[in-house]
Amino acid sequence: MSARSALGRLLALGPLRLAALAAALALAAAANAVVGYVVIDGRLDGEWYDLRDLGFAVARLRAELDAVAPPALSYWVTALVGVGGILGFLGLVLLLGSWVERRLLARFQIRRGPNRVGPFGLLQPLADALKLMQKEVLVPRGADRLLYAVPPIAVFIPAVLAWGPVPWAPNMTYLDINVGVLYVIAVSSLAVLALFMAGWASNNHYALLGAMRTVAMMVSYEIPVSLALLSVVLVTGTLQLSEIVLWQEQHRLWLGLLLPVAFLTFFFSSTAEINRTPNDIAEAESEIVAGYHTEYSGMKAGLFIAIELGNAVVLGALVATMFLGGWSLFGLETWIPPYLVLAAKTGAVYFVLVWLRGTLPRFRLDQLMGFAWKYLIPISIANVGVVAVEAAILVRLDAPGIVPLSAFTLLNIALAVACARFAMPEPSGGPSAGRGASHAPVLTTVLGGLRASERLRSAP
Amino acid sequence: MPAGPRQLAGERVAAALEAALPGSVVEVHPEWVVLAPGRLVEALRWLRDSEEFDAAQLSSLCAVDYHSYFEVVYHLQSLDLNQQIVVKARTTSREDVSVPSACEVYRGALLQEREAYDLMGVGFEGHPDLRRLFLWEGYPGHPLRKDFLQLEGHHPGLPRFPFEEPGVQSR
Amino acid sequence: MSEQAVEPGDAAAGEPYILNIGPQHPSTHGVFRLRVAMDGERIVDMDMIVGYLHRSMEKLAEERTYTQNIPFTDRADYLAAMSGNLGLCLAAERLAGVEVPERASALRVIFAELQRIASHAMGNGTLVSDAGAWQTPLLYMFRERERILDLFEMTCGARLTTNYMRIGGVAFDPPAEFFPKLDSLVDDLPSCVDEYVELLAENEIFLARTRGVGVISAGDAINGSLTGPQLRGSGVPWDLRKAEPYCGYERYDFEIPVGSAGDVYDRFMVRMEEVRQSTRIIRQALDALPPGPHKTEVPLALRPEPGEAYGRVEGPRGEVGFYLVADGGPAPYRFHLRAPSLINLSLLRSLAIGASLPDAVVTLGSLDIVVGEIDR
Amino acid sequence: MIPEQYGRAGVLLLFAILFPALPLVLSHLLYRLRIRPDRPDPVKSAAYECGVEAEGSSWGRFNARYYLFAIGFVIFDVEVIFLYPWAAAHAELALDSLAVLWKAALFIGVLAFGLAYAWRRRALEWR
Repeated sequence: MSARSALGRLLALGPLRLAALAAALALAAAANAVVGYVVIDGRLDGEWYDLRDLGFAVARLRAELDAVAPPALSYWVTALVGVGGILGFLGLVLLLGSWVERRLLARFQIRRGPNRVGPFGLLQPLADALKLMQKEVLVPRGADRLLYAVPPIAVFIPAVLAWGPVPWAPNMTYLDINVGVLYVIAVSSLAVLALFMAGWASNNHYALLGAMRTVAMMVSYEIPVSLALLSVVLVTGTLQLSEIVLWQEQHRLWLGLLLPVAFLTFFFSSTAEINRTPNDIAEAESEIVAGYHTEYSGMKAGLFIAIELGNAVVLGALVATMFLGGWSLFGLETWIPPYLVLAAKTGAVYFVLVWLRGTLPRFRLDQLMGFAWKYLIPISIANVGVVAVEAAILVRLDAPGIVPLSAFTLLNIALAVACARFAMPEPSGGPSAGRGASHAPVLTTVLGGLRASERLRSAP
Repeated sequence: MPAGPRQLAGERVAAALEAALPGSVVEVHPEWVVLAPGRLVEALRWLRDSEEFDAAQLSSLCAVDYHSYFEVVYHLQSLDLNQQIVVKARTTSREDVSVPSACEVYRGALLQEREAYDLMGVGFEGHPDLRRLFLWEGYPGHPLRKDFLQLEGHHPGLPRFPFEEPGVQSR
Repeated sequence: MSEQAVEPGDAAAGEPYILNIGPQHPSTHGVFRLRVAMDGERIVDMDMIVGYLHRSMEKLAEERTYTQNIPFTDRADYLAAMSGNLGLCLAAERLAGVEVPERASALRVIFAELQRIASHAMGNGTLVSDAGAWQTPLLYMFRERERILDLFEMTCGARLTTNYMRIGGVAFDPPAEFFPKLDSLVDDLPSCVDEYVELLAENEIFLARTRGVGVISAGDAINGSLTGPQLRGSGVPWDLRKAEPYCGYERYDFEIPVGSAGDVYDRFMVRMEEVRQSTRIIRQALDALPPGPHKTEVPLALRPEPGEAYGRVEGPRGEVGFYLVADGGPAPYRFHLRAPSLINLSLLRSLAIGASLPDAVVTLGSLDIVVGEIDR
Repeated sequence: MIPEQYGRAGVLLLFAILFPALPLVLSHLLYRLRIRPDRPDPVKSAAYECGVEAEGSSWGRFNARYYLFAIGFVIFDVEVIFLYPWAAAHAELALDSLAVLWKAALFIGVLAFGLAYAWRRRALEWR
């Protein structure tokens, strides 16, 4: 077997395609070399054609426009450029993401996933969208028609608005406000309204039950989210998302490592906020069919389904920004465009979400509520206290940052492990619950009824 | 003789029952015992609780239409002693179709009695929730009765069996 | 198991509302309907409505010969057609006094056990789906089920409604390529079971959802006529393959898995363990498969002497019993199928009242119903 | 600087509404072009209840358990939000004097006490 055919077999490609691939790789390498030269040369820095940070291009555009027209025009044009960027990205995500999610789930489930429409089934989401658009829209009789019409649009608002303060690169933030964290919290709690509206207006028992669960659950998990972000703010001393990323970039430390309790709390609680497994009880299909959007059909249902994906991606971006260093990558962001770094981190978080969805069963409502109120909130409050002390020490110490930071990182990781291992409550209230004990069935060849059963039970 | 491998002889069951509850046995057959409807529940409870029979489980309950009367067949199972007992109860006629319910002795009879009531029209006195199980309230007749196909609007299915001479299947 | 669930004076209680779960619901596993009165998440009262799939099989059977009735048993429990076939054949053989060749008995054991594995894969897979795992375990279990159904197809041309057993034996001898495939399947199965147990039985969420949920005590299980894994999960070591061995089960070495708490988790684990035990039985039967005919010749229109017989087998869902009454004619005078799916639901109401909706769904899933068999 | 940024949030909000509205408008357009059917009938527009007619409206008096948590949220979340200005200024204040830690601890203590009280009164039990 020649080396070439072995490679071809590995990649499952014919010789012709292999050659094309090799050529493409060579071309990419050459392009990379050119880019590398330009980057080292420093010729790109701050110029409008610096592709690593599109913020420069927008700033240049703004300056050019300000020179020839009233400032309102440049304001609107740059705003529209930013909005276009965000919505374009979101649209791309919605179109590609559902394909990615279905393919990934299919891989987890030893299936193939969509592979018929277009190359590798890539056009499947488009076909789905077209199909949904031309489906008849049914409005249940007895529904509150106005409130029924609003939610499909209203659920999009938080998912789009939350993209605003996410920094894509040092100068590439659409909405670089100094209260970014508060803004994110405020915006994300809007979704409850839309979902409850949808469930209530449908006048359907399943939808109402889903809406009620949504209210109880999303609202409860909002508090751990706020508390987790509070410790981020304590450490970085700013509410501005771009500053939080800068802090992580300067300290060469991801907040997820420094604040593991906050990180895990935020991640878990956010899965409840966006109705993902294992916390997807608001639309638990085995119990309440589709929850709050049971009654929606056609494109309206499509919007609900799409926004689940949009929420997952926005969560990925927020987790990446707050806890995984955002656009920074330990200096490599001078080479790789920072927005690609952020997209990759977002994708990684999204992958974890899909992985969870493909693996875990779901909790019960009372278990989830108990977990939030009796475990996450106390732990988060305690964590805020610990972090406040640490932040005070950090700011007062004159020692170089690396020593206390690594000490606190190790301490906090140890605390997180302790919380997870020893303080976690028993999730089930059942009499037979007990962690760790063996529960394999007893094997027996004895036969009998109640008496035999009692004998078996009394035997060790 | 067609009998289950671990089925108790009817005579043995009948003798024990007569000794404990005189007058409860109506008819004895090598394989089964026919109980008096009036003492059915009592007899079943005795069979369930007795050390000798330990008929802890009602494994199957089913009704049979014998044209002039209905018969309810109880297959009782002792799990500890691994033996099976078959007892039966008969209605007095085709019109008076009531048999006492075994529900208070065996909860497993809940759905089986509803099924027999629905399909065979046997009334189980004392059943906590005697409604039709498969068919809806108001359905005409009881399909498993032998005269069901003579009801108005119903037609018998196959006229005859394959592999059979005509006329043989008439009962 | 109290029938009275809502304590009087619960200040938080709302108006109970009526919710219909089924007939078209993802977790009722067929056209099965629960009409529940709920207060919030909690079930206050429940009524079970079945019959959507009623075909009056028992009446139809009175118009057909014993052999012609075998396909009906496929369509009763369509996930365990082989067990249904076998039960009817045993009852009819008992009634008519037919002897079965050795090879046929061994083949019956192999197919009945394969069917048990396939059915448990389905039952446990859907149970995990009911607990909210987005079908991943279900699809994994379908992997093995698919191989089993391929073996069925190879042997008798059908995957679900096999119609394979005959009075006096089995319809066909399996083809030559059947045996190596079965061999490799039997080799693979234990590791597959280990995989599922690892994936689910130690999963904290799955434990939280199933432990202590839907608890049936041993006494209730016996009194409620529960059979099969539902009974064994409650700790009662009862298995017809041991109690009343048929088809030579007494020759095979296997054990009965028995749960301890009687909850959903125990029923799940008992099924998982039964797959292992079935694998053992198949291995033994396969290694000692006797040569010879696969069927004794029996007249197509069998006319047993007047009398009655109750033949039963341990199906995947419990005791599949056939009560046949013969009147000397070619068709049974009375044909009654003791349907384990229906009878296992005897306790459903008392289990559901007071439980929360998700618990009730998981409990129903653990009872592993097949609507074709409930309604018949 | 600040009003300008909020204006941008407004623009984003505008487009956040337009973005999902677009497919709905397209869907309506398809209806106008008679591609998408619209033939309502009473059975189709019945509330989905697994294939049978729903019994009663769902707008009844619901179990109050759910609302208790909503009230808890309002109390706790507002308190947490009040902590944010402190958190943002914490580093600077701590540089001056560690007394800020005590003051914050008092506030967090009130929060924790509230939670402990609710826990004690079994308001956190689902049932």
